Amino acid sequence: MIKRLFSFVLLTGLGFVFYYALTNITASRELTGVSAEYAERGAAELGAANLVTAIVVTYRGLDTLGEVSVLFLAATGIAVLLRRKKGYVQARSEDKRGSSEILKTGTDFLVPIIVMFGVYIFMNGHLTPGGGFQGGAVVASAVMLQFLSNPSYRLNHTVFGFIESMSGFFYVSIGILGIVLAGGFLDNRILPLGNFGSILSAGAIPVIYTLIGLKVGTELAGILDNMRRDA
Amino acid sequence: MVNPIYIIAVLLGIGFILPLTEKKLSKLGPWVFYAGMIFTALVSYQWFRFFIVSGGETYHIFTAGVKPPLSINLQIGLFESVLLFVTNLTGLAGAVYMTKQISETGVRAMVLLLLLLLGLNGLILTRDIFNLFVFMEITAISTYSLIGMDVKSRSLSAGFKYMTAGGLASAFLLLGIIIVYSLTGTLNLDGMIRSAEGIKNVKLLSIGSMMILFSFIIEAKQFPANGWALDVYEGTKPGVAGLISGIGTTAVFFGFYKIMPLFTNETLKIVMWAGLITFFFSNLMGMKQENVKRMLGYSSVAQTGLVISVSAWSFMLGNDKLIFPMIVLPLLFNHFFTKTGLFWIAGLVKKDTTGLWGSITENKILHGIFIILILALSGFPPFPGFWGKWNLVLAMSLDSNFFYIWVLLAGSLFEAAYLLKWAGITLKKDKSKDILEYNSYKMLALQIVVLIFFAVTVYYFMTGNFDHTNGGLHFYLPFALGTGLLLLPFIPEKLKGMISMSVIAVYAFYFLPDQNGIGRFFNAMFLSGGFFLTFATLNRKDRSRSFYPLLMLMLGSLIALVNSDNILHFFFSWEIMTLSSYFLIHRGKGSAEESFRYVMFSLAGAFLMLLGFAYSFPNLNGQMSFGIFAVPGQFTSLSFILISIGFLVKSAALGLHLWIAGSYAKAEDDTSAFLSALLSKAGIFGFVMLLLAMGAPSAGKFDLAYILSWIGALTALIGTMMAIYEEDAKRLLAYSSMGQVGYIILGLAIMSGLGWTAALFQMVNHFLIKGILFLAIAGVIYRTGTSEMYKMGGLIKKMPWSFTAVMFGIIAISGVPPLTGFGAKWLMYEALIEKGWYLQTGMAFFASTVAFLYCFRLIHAIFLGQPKTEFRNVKEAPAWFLIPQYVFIMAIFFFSIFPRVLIDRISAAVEPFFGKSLTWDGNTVISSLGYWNATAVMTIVGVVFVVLAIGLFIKLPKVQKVKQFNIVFAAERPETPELTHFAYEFFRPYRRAMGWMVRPYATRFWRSVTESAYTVSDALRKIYTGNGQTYIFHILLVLVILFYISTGVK
Amino acid sequence: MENFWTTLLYAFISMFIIFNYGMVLGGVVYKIIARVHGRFGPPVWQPYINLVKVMGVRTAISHGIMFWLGPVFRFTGGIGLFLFMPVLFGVPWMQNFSFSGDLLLVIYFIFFGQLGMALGAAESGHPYSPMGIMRGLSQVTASEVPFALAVIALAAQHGTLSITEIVAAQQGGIANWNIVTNPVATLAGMMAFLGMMMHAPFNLHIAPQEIPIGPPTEYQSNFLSYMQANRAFFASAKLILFMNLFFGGATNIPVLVGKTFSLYMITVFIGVVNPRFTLENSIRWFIRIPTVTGIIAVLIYTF
Amino acid sequence: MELQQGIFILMGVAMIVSSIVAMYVKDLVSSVIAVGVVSLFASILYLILQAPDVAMTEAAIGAGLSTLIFLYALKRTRDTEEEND
Amino acid sequence: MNIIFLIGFALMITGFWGMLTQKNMIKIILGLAIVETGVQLIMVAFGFIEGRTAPILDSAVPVKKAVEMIVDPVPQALVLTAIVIGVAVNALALTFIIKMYQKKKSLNITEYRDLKW
Repeated sequence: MIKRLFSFVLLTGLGFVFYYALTNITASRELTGVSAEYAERGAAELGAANLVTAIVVTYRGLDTLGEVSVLFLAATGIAVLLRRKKGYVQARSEDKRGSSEILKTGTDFLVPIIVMFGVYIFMNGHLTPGGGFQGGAVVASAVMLQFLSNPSYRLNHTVFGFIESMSGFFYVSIGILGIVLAGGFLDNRILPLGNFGSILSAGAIPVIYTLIGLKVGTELAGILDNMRRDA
Repeated sequence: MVNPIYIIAVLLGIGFILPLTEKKLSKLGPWVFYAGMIFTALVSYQWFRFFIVSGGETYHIFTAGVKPPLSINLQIGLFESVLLFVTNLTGLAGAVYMTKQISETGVRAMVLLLLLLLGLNGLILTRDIFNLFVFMEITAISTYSLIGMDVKSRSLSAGFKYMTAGGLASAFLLLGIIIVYSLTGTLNLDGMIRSAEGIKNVKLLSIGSMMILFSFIIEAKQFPANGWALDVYEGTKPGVAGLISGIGTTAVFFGFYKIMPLFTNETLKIVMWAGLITFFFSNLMGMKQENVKRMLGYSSVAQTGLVISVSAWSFMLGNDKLIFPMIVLPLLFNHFFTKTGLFWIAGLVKKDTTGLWGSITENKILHGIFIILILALSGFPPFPGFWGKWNLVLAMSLDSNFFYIWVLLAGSLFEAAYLLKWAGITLKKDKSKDILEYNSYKMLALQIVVLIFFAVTVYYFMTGNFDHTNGGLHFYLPFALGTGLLLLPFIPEKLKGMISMSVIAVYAFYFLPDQNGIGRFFNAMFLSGGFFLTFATLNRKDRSRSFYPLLMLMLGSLIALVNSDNILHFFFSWEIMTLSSYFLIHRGKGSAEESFRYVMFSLAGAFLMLLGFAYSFPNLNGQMSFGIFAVPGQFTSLSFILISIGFLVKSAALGLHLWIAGSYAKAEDDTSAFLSALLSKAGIFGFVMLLLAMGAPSAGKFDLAYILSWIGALTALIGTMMAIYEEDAKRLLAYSSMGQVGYIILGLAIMSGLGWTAALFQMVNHFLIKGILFLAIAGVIYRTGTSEMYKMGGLIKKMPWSFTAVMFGIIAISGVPPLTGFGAKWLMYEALIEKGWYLQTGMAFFASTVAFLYCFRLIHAIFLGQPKTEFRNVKEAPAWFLIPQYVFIMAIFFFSIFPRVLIDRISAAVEPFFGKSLTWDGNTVISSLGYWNATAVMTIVGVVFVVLAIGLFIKLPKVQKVKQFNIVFAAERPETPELTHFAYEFFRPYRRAMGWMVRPYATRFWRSVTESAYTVSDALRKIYTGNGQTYIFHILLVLVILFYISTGVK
Repeated sequence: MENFWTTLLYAFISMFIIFNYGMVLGGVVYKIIARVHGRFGPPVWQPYINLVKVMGVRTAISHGIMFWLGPVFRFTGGIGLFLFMPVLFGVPWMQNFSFSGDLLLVIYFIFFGQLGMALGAAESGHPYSPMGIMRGLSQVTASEVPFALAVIALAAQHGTLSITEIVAAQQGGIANWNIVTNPVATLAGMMAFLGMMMHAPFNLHIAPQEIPIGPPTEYQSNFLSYMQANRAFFASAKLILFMNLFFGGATNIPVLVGKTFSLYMITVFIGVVNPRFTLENSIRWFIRIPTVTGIIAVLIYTF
Repeated sequence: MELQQGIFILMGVAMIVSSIVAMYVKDLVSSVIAVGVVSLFASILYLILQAPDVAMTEAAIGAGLSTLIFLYALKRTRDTEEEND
Repeated sequence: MNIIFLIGFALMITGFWGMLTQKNMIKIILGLAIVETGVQLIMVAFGFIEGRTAPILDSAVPVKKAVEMIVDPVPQALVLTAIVIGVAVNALALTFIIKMYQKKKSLNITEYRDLKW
């Protein structure tokens, strides 16, 4: 009880901090600083209609690369932590209830559609809301669906691993190409900017987002796989 | 030049691709991994060289082909390149260190390490605040994973606590970033800092920057929001813990450092004090630690706090460009390498408890590295930490921030306490076996780190403010001698001793003639004393490699001390001297506790001295010459007092004498002679320098010299009083030494020509006598194997030469004419009465009569009375001991007959400062009060003595010689001679009457001080309950406190 | 030091006088003590008889070189002490070798004989010897304190440590004596004097009843004769010292005899009417009343 | 505008209530779901705040994947089966 | 617009409350997730400008007039990153919890106090 009391007092104090902040926040009325410049130059410079994407993939591309690395790291960390000791024999639980036939069929039907949807999201990241991360998550949800419908479903690690590694590797390579061919690391203008608003525009942004989507999708799937495995 | 962005690209690329090698290409994986690591190290080396050697200009890297602030930019300058280089090299070493763990865990462990390195490199390079956040997360997540990698309950729970803390930190960082962004409209650090000044909404800005600050305070593990960090250090494998503490902390710190300009001076002030508080409290709590890794954790946290504190302060001053390389970097490097190294050593030892580290000595190299790292961490010269702290203290003093220095030095003292205690344990062999877990990879990694550390040390030593042209030689000499002898392990010990002696002789031959002034006496004393006392050590039979190096280090540092031109030289030599003597004392049997006490007292004294320097330093802009003490300033008397305390500790003045008996007694027997005859003069030399430079200022109504005189007189009396009750010969001599040095202090305090003559005469006298007595006792102990006096007796028949030496020694020390001791006393009393200090005179006189008691006891209990059965066959002490004794005796006789030789020279040295005080009429020296003709006294006494002796010889040609045991008690003979040797508790009645004088008030006082420090330490660390939730509470509490301090609202 | 040989000759003369004076004084004291105790007592020349007697003893044993040298040390101490003091003020042939040093030398030389004797006796191996020495030394350290303070007070008063000059300052009648000009210091000095003369109540260390066998019985023959002869010198020298310091010194032999005899009588009478102190008691006594007196004496000149 | 404010308040109350529910409901599954609901509401808010990208992300990752991961974790912390080390 | 900030801060406080009072480690992580949501909400709210549209340039938002018509895209980009990172960290934390549970069969954080002082 004393702990709650202390916590209450502490959070009251914290509440005052936040209240103080709140009273001093003034809603912004216009774009200032970099955001104004992004709005003015972004489209022309990078050719991406979705400014958020332009920022995420190119202007602040290093952040995004870092973000991907974070996810990758988390996946690696989870894999390391949940690794099985050598010689560990998995206790097969026989009585796991198999899913119904309908569910399986439904899943088989839905999975490609969901994957396609995910791919659509990241391919169109520079035009519409969404991008690699969202698309990747959608792709992962397809895998998730597989897991749900079929508890004994096993991920094809070779393929997933390969996609994961290669997409990451290409991502970095494109970044380096940016130095060689264009203005700097992760510069998207290694490819022609193309027609503003079309799918094949905005230089390397769609490529990068695709790679990110693949990478994120496989990583999230990997995380899910690791988490659920062998319960 | 390879663009540093490639470091990031390559690390990441390899990281991404490595998992592919898991199955099929498992042979390839490690190669790729190490290639990536080496690549980063090479690239950073290239930049490092570019900046250090060619002095290149800071280089900016723009990503995305767009200029910042639109895009993220990286920056590599001098500091970045240095940090990158050490980080990547240490990272490589870390990979080597963890070879076994990596191969067990597989390729994913490599990925974790690569990405950790990536995060750290990014933290150092980036100039964008959100990017900083991302790299911080990368660092954090890879660290979490590395912590959890061994899947032990302890590391998991530690990692979990870390993650909750990290989660909070990143939440607040995001909040801060977005607030600052909303105000400045940019995420670029430089842009933010530039536009922060013009922001109107100051309150919001302060909240934003406070949130950022707070999150870094958590990440940098500041007190008290750092309970999780300690658990992490304790619970993690040492390899990872070393990386976290070393490169992890460094990179986080640098990230913090980059953001600091964003903060207002008020905020920076908070950071500065928060860091210092961390330093202080972490070290305080560390004292109670027995777990090696947790202890290192406390130290690590403390050091980080200090570095952050100093950085914040540097930005407050607007002097960061200068302070960073001068103070921050040395402190940081010192922490970085030592902590990494020590954690990694901990990984080679199976035991986690400090007390069980005794047999680390099995591996000499490892042990050597360990000791060096501990010393470096404790801030001893010549390691970078010393330069950092020295510069910090002086710079702080220029800022008049003396309270800071107090806290800083107190914290440093705590740190030294637990570190040296630990080091002390390993210096003693104990029964624990097989505690080492030898692993060549780990050793290799450790050696890499230590080698870099040596390079850094040499760099700072060479550039560390030393005036190399003027007298610089003296400061290299001790190290040259010490290391030279250490590196000659294969030659016999005797040869090493002879080499040492010849070096001293050659040095004295070329060096002494050019000397003049008071320093010359000290030089002559240290050199001649060193020479002859070293001769005695040739008797050693054991093969201990460290003895002669340490001895030479100590002698060398004494010489360096005397020849120091400025306070830096002085303090540097002082510390080396303290350190080398500590190790020498520590070599003795059962000396762990005593030597620890010695070094703690000495260090505390040294720190106070440093404080004293600091108080005086601002008086003269930027110069470190002794002259600064001559310039009167606001704090003259305080400075004088503080510096005096440092010297008083070394002189074992009353109240600060606790260490003396134990350390003299427990040191090896031949070493004790060095300690008493030579080392005790270091404090005296300090007083000479201090009083010459400063005169005797007065504090308020009190004349400080007058107070000093009382300290001297009381020390003389109580030291002597304590000596008479000792059963142990060496303890007796130790207290005697204390008393005698008390006289010297008293003499110096008189501040007159006569007084100084007396003091210096007494000093030479004491040097000779204690040389004789300690060596004689060493010889006796060498033969009998005991230092308890009552266990001996009647040894005059077996050791007549030693007896004679002791007899002359005690006659000289007690001040009985005709030997030199009387000269010292005569000069002293004349000076005291001339000065009008009658009560002190009376006290000094009392002390000198009491001295008879222990003199008699010493010679009686050992040499006279009844011999013991077990010592019936002991032989005379070895000639190695006797020869120096008789050399000293000859010197005493020479000075007894011709004191003018000595007094004239002393007067000449003292005259420039105090004027002429003595006149001579032939051999009669005349003071304002009285006169003394030593030659006549000697002649008269000698003639009468010889005549009477001859008369007795003629009258009694045939004396019946009887055995010692031929005594009668009322016509009966007692059976065992043991019973008839009256020696134990010899002065019992005296104690009954006068014992109140030696009640251990000082001991009780210091014990209660120590105990309360430990109690506070223990109570304080209880806040780290181990409960992750408590830690969350602490973290949020810090936030709230920070907020209320920084805004100062309501 | 004008003429070395003259000085030497004078020294021998004064030594001869003082030796006989010391012996007779000893005899007189025996007599007086006996009379006080109601006995007839030995003849006044008994000390000479004793001396001749012990010199005639043939058997002498030695425990070793230090034992052998002990009496030599002791005797040297006694003679040396005497020789470093001026005996009669203004009488050239009674100045001895006082040019060698001042009051401090004299004070410190008192210890020479005691230390040497202590070493010799201790070598005898008899446990009572060190016990006696321990007592003697302990008491000396205590009694020296008031004495030293008194001397310091005198030095402060006269601005010199030279005995001759101190005596010179006291010439011209009782009013100039230090006992009048500096009564506190004199009081302290005289109390210390009681202890230094080693009569009751401060004579535990030579207590013959408790310690039947001590240095005096371990030493025979000429050893003992040296010690007895020394006693004459030593006692007289101390008396002369105190006379010089506090009682105006002496300009001729009758005054010398008168003053020293009176001084001696003081101790004797106090000793006769007092019981013996234990060691602790005497030490405590010395560091209380006499020391406080001495401190007062010194403080007078400090402020 | 009034309407928008009303929606905000409503959703805010809903979010806070469900987060409190998440903290206090005994059943961990419910609590995970409640947090998922918070995320879901948040994603709607993002949409209103003209942040469709964030809304999508929050919905897909914050509300969807994250909840699933929590549920898996819950499942695994209920197992009695133990790794033998 | 302050109402959004208020919601954000309230969520944070609720999250902290949970972190401070709930002993179950999963709930602590849930609390952290709520805190993160709150932070993200605040971040987005900072970029929001009353009456403007999403930063996507299409027919409705011509490039020339974008500056006057769209909300701030930067906070959105940042939140995007923050969400992903947050989930990654939570997933890792859950993994830790799983492993800890396997060792001690407890989710109670007070059980994991081997390391202290």
